[in-house]
Parts: sequence; structure tokens; C-alpha cells
Amino acid sequence: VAAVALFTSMFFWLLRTMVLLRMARAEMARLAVSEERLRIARDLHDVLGQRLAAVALLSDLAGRLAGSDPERARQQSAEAGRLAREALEEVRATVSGFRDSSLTGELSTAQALLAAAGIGCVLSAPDAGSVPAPLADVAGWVVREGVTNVVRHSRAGTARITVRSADPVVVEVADDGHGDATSPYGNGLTGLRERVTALGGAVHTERVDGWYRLWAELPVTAPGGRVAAAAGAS
Amino acid sequence: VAAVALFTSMFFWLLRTMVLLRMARAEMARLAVSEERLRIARDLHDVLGQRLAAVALLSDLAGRLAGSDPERARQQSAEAGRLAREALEEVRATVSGFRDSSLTGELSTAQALLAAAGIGCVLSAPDAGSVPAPLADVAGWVVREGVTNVVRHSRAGTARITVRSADPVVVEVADDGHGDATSPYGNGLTGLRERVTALGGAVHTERVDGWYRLWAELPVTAPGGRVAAAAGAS
Amino acid sequence: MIRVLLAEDQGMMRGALATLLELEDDIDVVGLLARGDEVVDACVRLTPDVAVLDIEMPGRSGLDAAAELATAVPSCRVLIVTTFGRPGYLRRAMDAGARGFLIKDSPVEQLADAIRRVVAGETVVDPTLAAAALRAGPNPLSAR
Ligand SMILES: Nc1ncnc2c1ncn2[C@@H]1O[C@H](COP(=O)(O)OP(=O)(O)OP(=O)(O)O)[C@@H](O)[C@H]1O
Ligand SMILES: Nc1ncnc2c1ncn2[C@@H]1O[C@H](COP(=O)(O)OP(=O)(O)OP(=O)(O)O)[C@@H](O)[C@H]1O
Ligand SMILES: [Mg+2]
Ligand SMILES: [Mg+2]
Ligand SMILES: [Mg+2]
Repeated sequence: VAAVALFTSMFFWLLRTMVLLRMARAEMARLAVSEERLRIARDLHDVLGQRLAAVALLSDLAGRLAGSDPERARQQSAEAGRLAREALEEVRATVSGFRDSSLTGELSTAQALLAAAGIGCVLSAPDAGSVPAPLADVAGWVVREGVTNVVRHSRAGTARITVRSADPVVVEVADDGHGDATSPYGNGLTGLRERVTALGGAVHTERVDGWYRLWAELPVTAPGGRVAAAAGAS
Repeated sequence: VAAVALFTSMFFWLLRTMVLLRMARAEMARLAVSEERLRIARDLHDVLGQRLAAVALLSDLAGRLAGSDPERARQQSAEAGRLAREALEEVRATVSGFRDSSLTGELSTAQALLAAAGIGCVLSAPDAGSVPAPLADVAGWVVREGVTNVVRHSRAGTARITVRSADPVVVEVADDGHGDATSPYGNGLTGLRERVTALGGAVHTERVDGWYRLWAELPVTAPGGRVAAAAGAS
Repeated sequence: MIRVLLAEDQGMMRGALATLLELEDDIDVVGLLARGDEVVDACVRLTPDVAVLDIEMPGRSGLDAAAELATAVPSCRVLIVTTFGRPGYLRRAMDAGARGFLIKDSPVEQLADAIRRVVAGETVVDPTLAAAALRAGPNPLSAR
């Protein structure tokens, strides 16, 4: 009898738990949404608001100066235009969720992007899914920056994307275009190099056999023996 | 002994269920967040994005004209400044809309959006705050979709938004534009209709007396006598 | 001279873009439209080298107009400009035979350069915009 009573009470407890969990689930989704709204609201307000206010003021100023000091008017207008574009970029980044991206996601975006630009793509990344998480983010960045550069600068016929998941993880984006490995790094490659060297890795560019190559080495085990996964979590 | 075995298996089943629920919960939250992002993207897209792009180009133009045609340069700068301020207003309105609840938030976003698009807005929703929670979400969706369509398709001078909190709750978005109620439903209206009919309600569009009307009836008491608030918790 | 037709429904934007392009030495704006459903007729009449088309316009979308232009006026290259990369836009633009896909607020130097490159037979895709257009979809590859 005791066993039956226990069963029964356990059964009802179980039911209650499930109902509670179900409610919690809906509640959590609602919370996640409102958190996201707040995050976006904050982003929009802080970054966008400030920029827009500056744009408005610079435009006023340019308007006032147009008659008397055309050179300064020109500068203010240029600055207003630059800020408006940054604001728009900010909106784009905020709404596209650009910030969360995975390596495999970057690889498929890259393929689609190259196809759209009429550039052939040879992808060799059989074990991309097994790159440890914190390195996968950086590896994805290498792919994104490399492919963006190929589309923007290379005028290549074919690009080659390679990911080798070992220690170090090696990520390479190469193309058969006219790239010159001695051109100075701009924001894109400089930012990439900073991020990669912070992990103890290295970024290289070279021109060899008619190919422009960008590749990065990302150590899984950092020089001190620390594992990248732990470092990345900090 | 059999009881112990049963207990044990029941215990593991319970554990598994909880793990599964947890995964489903995370997934649901993720989906809800990305839906919200898309929604925000859509809200922002039509007005804010257009405006920022125009600000950027007007600034460029003002800069180019500063030397040769100061009067036109002045006009372009003034226009850019005006647009930047409107964009700022819109960001503020959108941000404060985010902080409110679903229906009231949607109504304030709607007003801001219409104002920004230069469309007059007659709002009649004195008891919007008393629409039962699960219906408020859907009612908010009707407002959002209706107003997005007005901004995007109607070329109206005035829009009219009406919420009547009775049984059924009636939500209407009407405009004096050129809308044709026989145009086939696209993704927006189809999705809306699916969501509303799932609650036992109905979506209508009609053209009457020079107005294009979209309205939805949302039953508080579903046909079976069930109250919508309970159905919404599932 | 490169003859350009511009279709954009937002008046201020249209005016600014047209004036900026006119300021380039080698570009002539031969047509200005505010509606998508006037694009094909105008291109048949004016035979521009490049049609710069907004996507969202009354009457007809720039993407639909591009698709028809590919057969109606094959000599006219199409460059699509848009504010945001929405899911599916890039692929639809390419399927419609467009040769360029750029953000609307591109500095005029970039837009003018894109026009020249498209005339020279190249394809010009703004990578950031394209990435957003692809990324915004549920899964870029399954959409094929
Ligand atoms: N694949 C490539 N083919 C040809 N040139 C390239 C390639 N990748 C880079 N370059 C050259 O290297 C330069 C620096 O690239 P980097 O990514 O740092 O800056 P960027 O692409 O010009 O600007 P951004 O900061 O937007 O990335 C480029 O301007 C370009 O001249
Ligand atoms: N207020 C309106 N004025 C004029 N036409 C309208 C209006 N609302 C809807 N329409 C017409 O009905 C069509 C279907 O609308 P629907 O919202 O389903 O799709 P959509 O707005 O075209 O696309 P989306 O999926 O982005 O919402 C529209 O394309 C438009 O032609
Ligand atoms: Mg770069
Ligand atoms: Mg719609
Ligand atoms: Mg448009």
C-alpha cells in the first residue's frame, strides 16, 4: 500500500513538474526576447543615438558655413556622411545578429558569397566542426575577412578555403587573383592579426605560384601549456 | 524488488524528460530571439534605414556643392540635419516601445513609424491595456503587420488604428490609400491569418468607402467555451 | 559616356544620387524613375548602358524589373541597390541577371566605380551586404 501511495504521489509530482517546466519554457522565451529587445534598445540608443545627434549638429554647422567657409563646410559634410554610414552599419550589425557566428556558418556563407560574386570555390574543411569553440570563432573571422577581401580586392577566378583541425588549427583563404602580399594591412587584416596574436597564434600573407594566400595558425595549446578553450572562456 | 526496478526506471525516464525539456526550452528561446530580431529589422528597415542612407548621400552632395553652389549646399545640409533628427526621434520611439508590453508597445511603435513615414495616425485604443495577455500578443502582431503594410504599400495620407477590448477583441488597421482588398496575401498576411485562426479567430481585408481595412477578431472565449487565456498557456 | 538610368522611389535619395552621378565626368543620367513598373518601358526607349534599380518600389520591385530587362533589353546591365540585405535578395538579384548588388549609401566613388566595372563586364557584389543578405536567412545553403 505504501508503495502504491508513493507511486501515486510521485506520478502527480511528475505531472506538476512537467507543467511547471512547460510554463518555464514559455516564460524563458519571453524573457529571452525582452532581454534581446533591451540589448538592442541599448545598442541602438547608445551608439546610434549619439551618432545621429552628431550628424544633425554637423549638418547644421555645414549649412551655416556653406556661404562663408566652403572648405570647412565640406569637411563637416564629409564627417556627417561618414557618421551616418557608421550609424547605418550599426543598424545592420544589430539586426543581422552579425555578432554570433559559427565557423561552419561562416564557411557556408563564404561559399554562397563567392558563388554570388562569380568566383569559384574549392572548400576543404572536413573536420571544421571539431575545431574547439573559442578557436572556431577566430577561425570564422579569418574566413570572413579573407573571403571579404577576395570578393573586394582580388578579381580572382577561384578561391580555396582550407581548415585543418589539429594543433595548431590552420585556416587558409587563397585566391588566384592579382593580390600583392606586400600591400600594407588595413583595418581588416590588422584587427584579425590582433585577435589571433592575442591567442598566441599568427597571421601570414604571401604570394606564391600565382596565388595570394592568407592563413592563420591558432594554437590549441598555448605556449605556456594552457589549453585555448580555457583561455577563450575568460 | 520489482517496485525498486520500476522506481529506478521511472527516475531515469524523469531525468531524460527533464534534459529534453531543457533543450527544447533553449531552442525555443533562441528561435524567439531571432524572430524578434527579424521583427525589429523589419520595423527599422523601412523608415530608419532609408533615412540614414538619404542622410549619407545628402551630406556627400552638400560637400561636393560647397565650393560651387553654396545655396544648394546649404539646402542639402539642412535637409540632412532634418532627416537625422527624424531618425533620432524614431530610434527613441522604437527604443521606448521596446520597453513596454506587447500591444501597447506595438501601438507606440506604430504611431512613431507612421509619424516618421509622414502618414497621419488616428489611434483609438482606450482599453488596449486590458486585452488578455495571450491575445495581446496576437493583437500586437495585427497592429505591426497592418502598419508595416500601410507604410510599405498604401501611399495613404491617414491611417486609423482601433482596438476594442470585448469578446471578441477586435483590432483594426485601416488607411485611405490605394490598397486593393483582392490582392493575394503575401507572407505577412498569411502568417497573421495562420496565427489568428489557430486561436479560433478570423482575419479580414476589405475596401470600402475609399478605405483599405485589415481587421481581426480574436475570441476571448473560444467556441468550445474555453477561455483564451488558458489556451494561450500551452 | 556611360548612360545610366536610375529608379528609386524616395525623392530625396533619387535627387541626391542623380546629382552625384552627374558630377562624374564619364556618367550621364539619362532617365530618372520613381516606380518599378516604368523601368522596362523606359529602358526600351532610352537603351541605357546600366540601370541602377532600388528593390522596393511602388508598382514593381527592382528585382522583378531586372528579370524582365534581361530579355527585353539584354544590352542593359543591372545594378541593384538596397538599404539592407534581406533574406533571399542577393540570390534573387543574381538569378534575375543583375551584375551588381550594392548598398544604397555607398559613397558615390564606389557606386561610380561599380557602374564602370559592370559596363566592363565584371560582377560587383558588396561583400558585407551580401553576407548579411545570406546570413539573415535560416540557412543559406538549404535555400538553393
Ligand atoms: N585577396 C586579396 N587580393 C588582393 N588584394 C588583397 C587581398 N586581400 C587583401 N588585399 C590587399 O590588402 C589590403 C589590406 O587588406 P585589409 O583587409 O587589411 O583592408 P581592406 O580590405 O582594404 O579594408 P577593411 O578594413 O574594410 O578590411 C587591401 O586593401 C588590399 O589592397
Ligand atoms: N495597407 C495596404 N495598402 C495597399 N496594399 C496593401 C496593404 N496591405 C497589404 N497590401 C497588399 O497586399 C499584399 C500582401 O500583403 P502581405 O503583408 O501579406 O505581404 P507583403 O507586405 O507584400 O510582404 P511581407 O511578407 O513582407 O509582409 C501586399 O503585397 C500589398 O500588395
Ligand atoms: Mg578587408
Ligand atoms: Mg506585409
Ligand atoms: Mg524604395
